Amino acid sequence: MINKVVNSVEEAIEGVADDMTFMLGGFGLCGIPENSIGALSQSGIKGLTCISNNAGVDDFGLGLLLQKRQIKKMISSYVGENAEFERQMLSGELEVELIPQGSLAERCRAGGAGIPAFFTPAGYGTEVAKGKEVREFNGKPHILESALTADFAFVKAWKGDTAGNLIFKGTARNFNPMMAMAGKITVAEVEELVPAGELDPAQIHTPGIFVQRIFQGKDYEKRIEQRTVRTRE
Amino acid sequence: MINKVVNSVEEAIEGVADDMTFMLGGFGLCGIPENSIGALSQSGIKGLTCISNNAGVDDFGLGLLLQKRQIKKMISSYVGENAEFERQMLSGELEVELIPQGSLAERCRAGGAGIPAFFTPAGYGTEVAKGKEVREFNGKPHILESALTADFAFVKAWKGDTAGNLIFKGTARNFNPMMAMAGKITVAEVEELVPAGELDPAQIHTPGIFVQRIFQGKDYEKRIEQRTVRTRE
Amino acid sequence: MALDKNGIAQRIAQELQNGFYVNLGIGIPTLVANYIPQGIDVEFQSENGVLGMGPFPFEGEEDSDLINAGKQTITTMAGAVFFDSATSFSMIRGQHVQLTVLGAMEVAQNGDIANWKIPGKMVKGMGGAMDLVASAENIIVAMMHTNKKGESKILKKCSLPLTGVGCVTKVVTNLSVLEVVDGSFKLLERAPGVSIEEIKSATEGDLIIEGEIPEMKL
Amino acid sequence: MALDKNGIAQRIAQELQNGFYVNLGIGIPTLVANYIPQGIDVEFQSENGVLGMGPFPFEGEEDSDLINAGKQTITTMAGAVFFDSATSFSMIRGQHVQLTVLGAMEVAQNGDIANWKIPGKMVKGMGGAMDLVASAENIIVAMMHTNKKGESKILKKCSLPLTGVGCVTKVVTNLSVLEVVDGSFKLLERAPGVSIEEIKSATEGDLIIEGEIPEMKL
Repeated sequence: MINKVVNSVEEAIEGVADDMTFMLGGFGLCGIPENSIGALSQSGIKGLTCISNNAGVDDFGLGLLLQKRQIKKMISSYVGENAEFERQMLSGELEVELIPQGSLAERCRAGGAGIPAFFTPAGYGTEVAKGKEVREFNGKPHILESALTADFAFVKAWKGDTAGNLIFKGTARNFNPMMAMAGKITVAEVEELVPAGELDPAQIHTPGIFVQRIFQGKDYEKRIEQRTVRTRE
Repeated sequence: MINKVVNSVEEAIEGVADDMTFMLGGFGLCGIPENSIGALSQSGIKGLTCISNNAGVDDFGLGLLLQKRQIKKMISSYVGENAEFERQMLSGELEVELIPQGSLAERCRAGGAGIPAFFTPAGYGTEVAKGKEVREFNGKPHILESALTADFAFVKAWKGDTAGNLIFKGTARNFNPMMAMAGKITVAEVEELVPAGELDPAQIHTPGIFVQRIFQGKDYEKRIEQRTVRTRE
Repeated sequence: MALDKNGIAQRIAQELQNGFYVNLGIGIPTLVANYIPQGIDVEFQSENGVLGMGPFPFEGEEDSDLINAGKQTITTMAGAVFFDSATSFSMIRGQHVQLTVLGAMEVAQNGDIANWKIPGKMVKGMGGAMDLVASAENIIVAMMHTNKKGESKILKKCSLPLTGVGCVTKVVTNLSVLEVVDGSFKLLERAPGVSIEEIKSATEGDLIIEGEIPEMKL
Repeated sequence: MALDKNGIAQRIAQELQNGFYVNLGIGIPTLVANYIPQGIDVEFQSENGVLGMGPFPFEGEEDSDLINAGKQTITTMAGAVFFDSATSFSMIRGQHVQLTVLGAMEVAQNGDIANWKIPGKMVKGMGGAMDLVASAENIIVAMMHTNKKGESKILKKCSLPLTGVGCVTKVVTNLSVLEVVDGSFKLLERAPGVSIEEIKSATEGDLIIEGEIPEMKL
């Protein structure tokens, strides 16, 4: 068994540097690598390009790196709910590239799977297609999209083992598995780290081969963005 | 919940016809849809194009359809261990298209995922690349491969529920999940059919949305092709 | 009388067919789930990674690891599945989802839709909308017929940046049900008590009005 | 004395580095797993869908749902994972597997490899070999230096249909260890007791022989 465990979040982010490209798992605030984001915020590195479906909220998630102006460019599909983000974007301090959510997911997977480019119908005829090759398949126009990779990918799982195998909970899976595939160095933080052999080999979502470093996270806030409930009758 | 259960293998294969294209899951004899193959053999339909990583052995798996000359064309990555196959191929009765295994898997996934074509390095510079577009990415030549779909996909799972959700066992997963995605009608046979709600939603390998019909299979032989063992010391 | 948001959702729910997998966008579309007709089994897909979405949780049972694409806490039904975003959009792009309902700022008579960007305003992003409209074969737009200034959102040509081209099949508004046919909006139904004249005056795009136009049955 | 198959496997095992994920082809490569050096942790990937492959099962413990790419019954180690074929080749194509060892019929001095087809004979197929050689950065070929007729398999140019172009990094044969460098085979090591002359006469491709060529240490 190849052991991927590192003993602290500081060790986990070793090697991060200014101007790098990062991928960060999560959808909204669900399944985001809270511990890694905290350490990146502490690290003070700057000029980052962050690939993440969303950009957090003002005081949580990627909002923490935005507050400190560590991010030069965001690549996302949806970036609402963040006033500081809006300010930086409108003032031109922050570069933003918006990508259809499905193309973002597939481009990350492609980056991890050694597929340099693929055709998708999403975005044809819109500004997303600008400068991209268009080709018809089965009578329908498609655009050529390229793979995405990152210097580091930061993902968050529910359980993980010492071999780097990951299991996600509920909808906290989202972008984490594809980003784990696409990181040159993938750092996984988990709510519960167990010895290799404890997880069922058939029930692993992200095989350890995609994970370079794994650590036991702590103090998870797991904030809820939209608390919607129904009343008991 | 959308109920996908059919009551027999005969009902499951309803609509199959001469000259159709089928996908069949399995790697070697591991994870093959034994019941469906049996019923297809009984059905007497002919002129089939079968997309399957392998072609079974003489008297089991796809060998049963080959024996009855029901297959016009095989699309596979490896077709050894089958004398009747060899005879039909060498005599020209059977058309054979060989595809690199990874490209076969990815082309099936692409077919199910609405990706009409993608670039891969596999096969560049070989006869597999003949007639295919070549393009360089990151200094490395790639070839353009297209998606595969099928009129019917036949897959075999370990457990399934009435909503069509599937769980595979061990290495019997192999091509089954991608082929389930790529079939216009996907027929899943399972060793154990349970009511929806009994399987953990986080532990399903193939979501029921990809499965149109599911049935409880029977009399599984699950033949072992290469019985390799070590002796106890 | 013009419909309210719930009325629009209720009318769209009549489009649900047995066995449909359905993706509901944020806003009015979400309300469709409250009006599933008797005897119709459908499953709701949320593109962040769940199939078989149920109602909101009871208070105190919210799970931060269980949300929909609108980031709202949800529950799941028996037979539900969780999956990653790539698999989710494989379902969408691969046309395994039979019906997509989403909101719009503008719809054009050639089926174009604009729903993600207003030049000069803060752009939040398209989320999964571009994938949904480019892929689905059956796209129903749920929206108000006119904007807050009273201007028609049912147009000859979209003025805003597009989300997708030639993709909308039906539009259900507070005033009418429209079908996109051969480059025009064919008026199928009127909201209860709404006259054809009212619809005409609220519609900038070309309308096809053939024969008796029935009122919606809600 | 020329090595036997086990000797070739044993020599290749010395190329294993700590933390390597390794794909072993059918035949001699499979034997490499028997010679993992002390203190080196590696995991074996089999392209049919398992990572963390273990030894063959004890008699009576064979599981028809647990095989390797050679269709042999296997076991798994702690930390093993099962996955589908698309994920498996994502690992391979995406260069997450650090070392591929496979057999060949011919290897050329430009790194080309032919191992799947002999014109006029029954063609069984390339299986996963084309994906493996096109993707991996570190490809070691394990084979006999000459064929049954005594003809060299280490060539200036492959005569058989190719499996991949310019991809082989090292060749370990019964006679030698060769590295593909700048369009030639650089002789790195001799099998114990095998002379440079023997290697020269068994090699059709261009050989680079610089300085003392050590014997392999097994």
